[in-house]
Amino acid sequence: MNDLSNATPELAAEHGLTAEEFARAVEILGRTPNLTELGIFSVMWSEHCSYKSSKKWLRTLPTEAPWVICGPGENAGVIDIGEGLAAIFKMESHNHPSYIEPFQGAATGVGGILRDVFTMGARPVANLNALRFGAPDHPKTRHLVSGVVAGIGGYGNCIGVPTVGGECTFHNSYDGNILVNAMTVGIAPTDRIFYAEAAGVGNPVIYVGSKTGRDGIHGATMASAEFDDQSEEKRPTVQVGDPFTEKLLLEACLELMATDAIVAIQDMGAAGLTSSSFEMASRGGMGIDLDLDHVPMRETGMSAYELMLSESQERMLIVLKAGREDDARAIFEKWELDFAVIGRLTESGRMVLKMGGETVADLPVAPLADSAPEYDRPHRPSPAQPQIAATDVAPSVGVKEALVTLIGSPDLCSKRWIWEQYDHMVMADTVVRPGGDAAIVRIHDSNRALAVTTDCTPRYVSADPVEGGKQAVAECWRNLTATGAKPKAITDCLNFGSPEREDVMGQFVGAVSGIGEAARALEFPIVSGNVSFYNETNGKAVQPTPAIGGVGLIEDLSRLARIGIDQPGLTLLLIGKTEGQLGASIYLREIAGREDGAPPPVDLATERQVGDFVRDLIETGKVRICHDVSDGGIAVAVAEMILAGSVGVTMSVPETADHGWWFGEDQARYIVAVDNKTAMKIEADAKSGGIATMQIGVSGDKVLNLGPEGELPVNTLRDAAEGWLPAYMDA
Amino acid sequence: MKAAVVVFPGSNCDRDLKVALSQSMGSQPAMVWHRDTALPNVDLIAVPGGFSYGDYLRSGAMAAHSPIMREVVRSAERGVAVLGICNGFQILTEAGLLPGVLMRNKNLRFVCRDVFLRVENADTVFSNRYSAGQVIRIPVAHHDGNYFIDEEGRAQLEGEGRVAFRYCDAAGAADDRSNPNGSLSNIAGILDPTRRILGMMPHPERLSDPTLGGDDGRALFDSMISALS
Amino acid sequence: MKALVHITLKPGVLDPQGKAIENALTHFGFEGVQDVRQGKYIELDLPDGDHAGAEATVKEMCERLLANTVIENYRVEIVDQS
Amino acid sequence: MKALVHITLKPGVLDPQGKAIENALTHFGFEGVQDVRQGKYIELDLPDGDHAGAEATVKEMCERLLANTVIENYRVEIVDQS
Ligand SMILES: Nc1ncnc2c1ncn2[C@@H]1O[C@H](COP(=O)(O)OP(=O)(O)O)[C@@H](O)[C@H]1O
Ligand SMILES: [Mg+2]
Repeated sequence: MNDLSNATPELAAEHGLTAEEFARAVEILGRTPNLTELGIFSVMWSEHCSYKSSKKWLRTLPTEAPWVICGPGENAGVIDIGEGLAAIFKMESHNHPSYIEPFQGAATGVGGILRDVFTMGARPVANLNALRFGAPDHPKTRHLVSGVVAGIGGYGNCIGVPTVGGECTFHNSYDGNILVNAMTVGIAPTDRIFYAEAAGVGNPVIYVGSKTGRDGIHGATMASAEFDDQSEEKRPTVQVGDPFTEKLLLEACLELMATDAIVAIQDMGAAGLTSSSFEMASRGGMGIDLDLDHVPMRETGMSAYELMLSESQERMLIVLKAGREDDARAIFEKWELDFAVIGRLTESGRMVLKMGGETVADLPVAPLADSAPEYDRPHRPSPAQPQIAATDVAPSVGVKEALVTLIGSPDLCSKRWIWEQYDHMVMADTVVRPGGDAAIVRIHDSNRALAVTTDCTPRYVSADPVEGGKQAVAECWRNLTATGAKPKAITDCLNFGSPEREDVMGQFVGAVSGIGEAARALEFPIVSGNVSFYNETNGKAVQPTPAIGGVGLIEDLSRLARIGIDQPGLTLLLIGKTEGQLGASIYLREIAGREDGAPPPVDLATERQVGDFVRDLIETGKVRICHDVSDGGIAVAVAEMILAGSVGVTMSVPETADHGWWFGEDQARYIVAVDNKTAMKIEADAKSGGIATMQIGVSGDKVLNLGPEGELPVNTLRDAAEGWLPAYMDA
Repeated sequence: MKAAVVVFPGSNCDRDLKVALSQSMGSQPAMVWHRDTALPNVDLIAVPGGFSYGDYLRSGAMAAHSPIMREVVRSAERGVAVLGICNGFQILTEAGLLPGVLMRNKNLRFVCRDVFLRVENADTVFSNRYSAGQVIRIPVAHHDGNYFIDEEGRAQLEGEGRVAFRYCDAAGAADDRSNPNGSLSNIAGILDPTRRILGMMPHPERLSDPTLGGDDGRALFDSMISALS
Repeated sequence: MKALVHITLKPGVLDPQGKAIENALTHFGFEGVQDVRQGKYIELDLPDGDHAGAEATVKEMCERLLANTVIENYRVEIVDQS
Repeated sequence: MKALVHITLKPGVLDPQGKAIENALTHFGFEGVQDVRQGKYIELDLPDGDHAGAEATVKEMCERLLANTVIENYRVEIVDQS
């Protein structure tokens, strides 16, 4: 069997095509596809490339705003950040590869998202990563954490883009299927943004970067091994990242982009050569001829099938203006990268692949793209959960013990062990480092900055997908707001189980509607994103995890807020209403050992009102210390403000304060630390706006005094917060 | 002062260094590409941090053998001051301009955080704006910063006052707890016998601007201005 | 006795280090180097004893720690102290 | 033909990787490992030809790039393609 042998229904099935999909392929071609063509169909119609199960719902998301330059559909989203600059960003998952080979899987995940961003003309300025691991006591977890973190650092540190933030939590639903979501934010001049839309009959198609090997040819793994069953050499292999080559590719692309030689450019991601060439042609309504003999190859005897499906990293496909080949070649040779003219654009409307003189594939572009399958999969809403108040949960331990337990728990403890393995300062623009609500990265050579964060609370989403989806967006918006940034737009990475299961599809539909609702209410459009389905092992799906990556803008670096309390005598002012919602809270899980209940409801109008109020306080210089209240409620928020600063706090709390008050996770709340005069002024303003406030403490000393609940030395808190992760990793 | 920053494939702190230098110099340093075979006529050659050639094989090894480094060595012999930061330090040791080697960090992990340094020798073109024994705060960000040299070499460095900086705690105590990478005798930076070549793992260019949380690094660049202009 | 362990990348797996070394060598004017692969070489000192047993143990070490068997192969050799 | 190059740390030179492996092994419950040293193993593909000449060239590569002779020793072996 070879590239040209006819595909069979069995082979199609092995390629993940359903019988109907295969029939449609035959119909489009008017004949049975050969193996190479089958490979191309399977890639273009895969869930990953075609979004066939999610499209219907993604369409409902708000993607526009006056400042949005380019929404979903391109390699990354683009927003206007003023002064002639654009922020370009996206988040992507690399879950399965990272489970198989944590270091390389995570590393190539970072490499891939970086390319998505610089392929549009941006210089990457910040990386983030949202990580979900299995239970800490699961035998595989420790090895996965150390490999993933080393892999993310290994790639980002080498290429020299600071990794400034992210998330890292643990839950047994991820035991057999961790989540590794990487986000990159870049900056480009608004008049130098590059798209992947081919144009100009006769224009040359250029291949640049690394050579193509048999890396990660999956989906079709078995088939390809059979039809050409040689020794191990021939079998597909795990993809290995080469951050050094990516650095050269980045600089070379930016150098070429400074000229006007480029018509279109796209990175080679999953099934690189196929998706990049096909998508560029289809976006531009063009035909494309490729001569595969000219593709730079790392190994001998590679077939057309392998070349088209290879996932070798650090490669780009470029359509140049005819006649500019030599200018481009000179740049890539300077950077010691492969450069090859592998084809031309045509008016045929077909993708024609030649190898060894003969035609190995001939496909109509538009029909293949247009008739890509789209499914409206059956979905069942998740059953509603009861709200849980303090009175429903007998406190097994006092506030003191509970706080020490929570601040030292896997999800809430300090992630210093992780971010100290990431170069988070390279490029010398990191103003607020990891450890705060959002990281702040200065726009080079200016007094303005971007604030960036990733957020999601999977326990909320599984309890109530709609509210959970709303909450993920709201918390992201809140984390940006708490720094004084104006939230601008988001990217998402929707990690779910199998869409073929009604309950999972129900979670997806619910979460997307919640995300859309919140994004609309907060004017926080979704400009890019990624869907990762089939995150499950033997029928057990991960907690629904729609990670939200947010970007905000700070207009004046002298007006920003940090979370650390750095001087005594400041009044802690709680802004926002407290009810003591304990449903699906971290307290309920870690202290009471329960994972039930409804998540705290998100009132988007209130969220926006309180957030805008707080941001204004920061922008007008009244507030420079602020933290949002999220996991673990007021108690944990205050503890985090102490640990990020240098002094303790003496709390003054209402008599009625119970564990619901201390640990409830009611939304739309912030804590600011200001001098008493300012506090009273703020309270007055809030009152007239109908916003609840309460003075909850005063800073000073080296203890956290919990009033009636006794007191905790700051060092006790610090040891708990800083101790868990290093101790766990060294055990 | 006229300065040049040498850029290798994989350098990634070249721009940061340029910014810090020009802030002190009031003019721009020349950026020299590794393929260039000639250096402009300068008072200072700065070799930046990063991952030259991916730091494959050994950190700094391939850069150390590139054509431009031969020029750097020649200039150094003529007395031009040379500053190597992080990967630059590794390159200078691989090129034989400085003794010893930088091995993998003791705990094998990359480390990026602020550390305290004790200024051991304030009588050099790089450190005259500091005072001996002064404790400064500057970040490290490296995987291979574990300085090693044989006993004889160590004794010589110490004896000749060629240890420029030592890792220490806020109070200036250099002990194991304040040692981020396992370096012998907490050595963070060293000088050549002429005191005109400095290699250091910490990144002064990353804390030379109060907006970034501190400017203890700036005095190092200011020192060179006063000494080399 | 000693265990000598060679750990090499599986065929077909990209070797960025090897590739970089290859380029560097060509730059230094060493012609004709066709391919370079870099692996690890680990020596373990073991208490003298039965070779077969030691080999089995060291192989287990490779499986569990020394080698990343997803992308690497290993070879174990037991020799008497030289 | 192939050149097989072993690069090992000179005795007395600190070996963080070796130490770490040693600790990890004891941690995994492998008893009695007395010392671990990690080195590099590099394979170079060369055009077939005279072994002695090739060996000389590869030794020069080691001197100039592959090994840091201040802290490392190297051993070169030329074999015919297997
Ligand atoms: N994987 C990671 N990489 C980098 N920074 C991280 C990572 N995980 C957590 N952090 C940082 O730790 C801090 C706390 O994280 P998190 O608890 O998610 O913040 P929040 O509750 O405000 O969303 C944040 O500054 C975050 O950026
Ligand atoms: Mg927060």
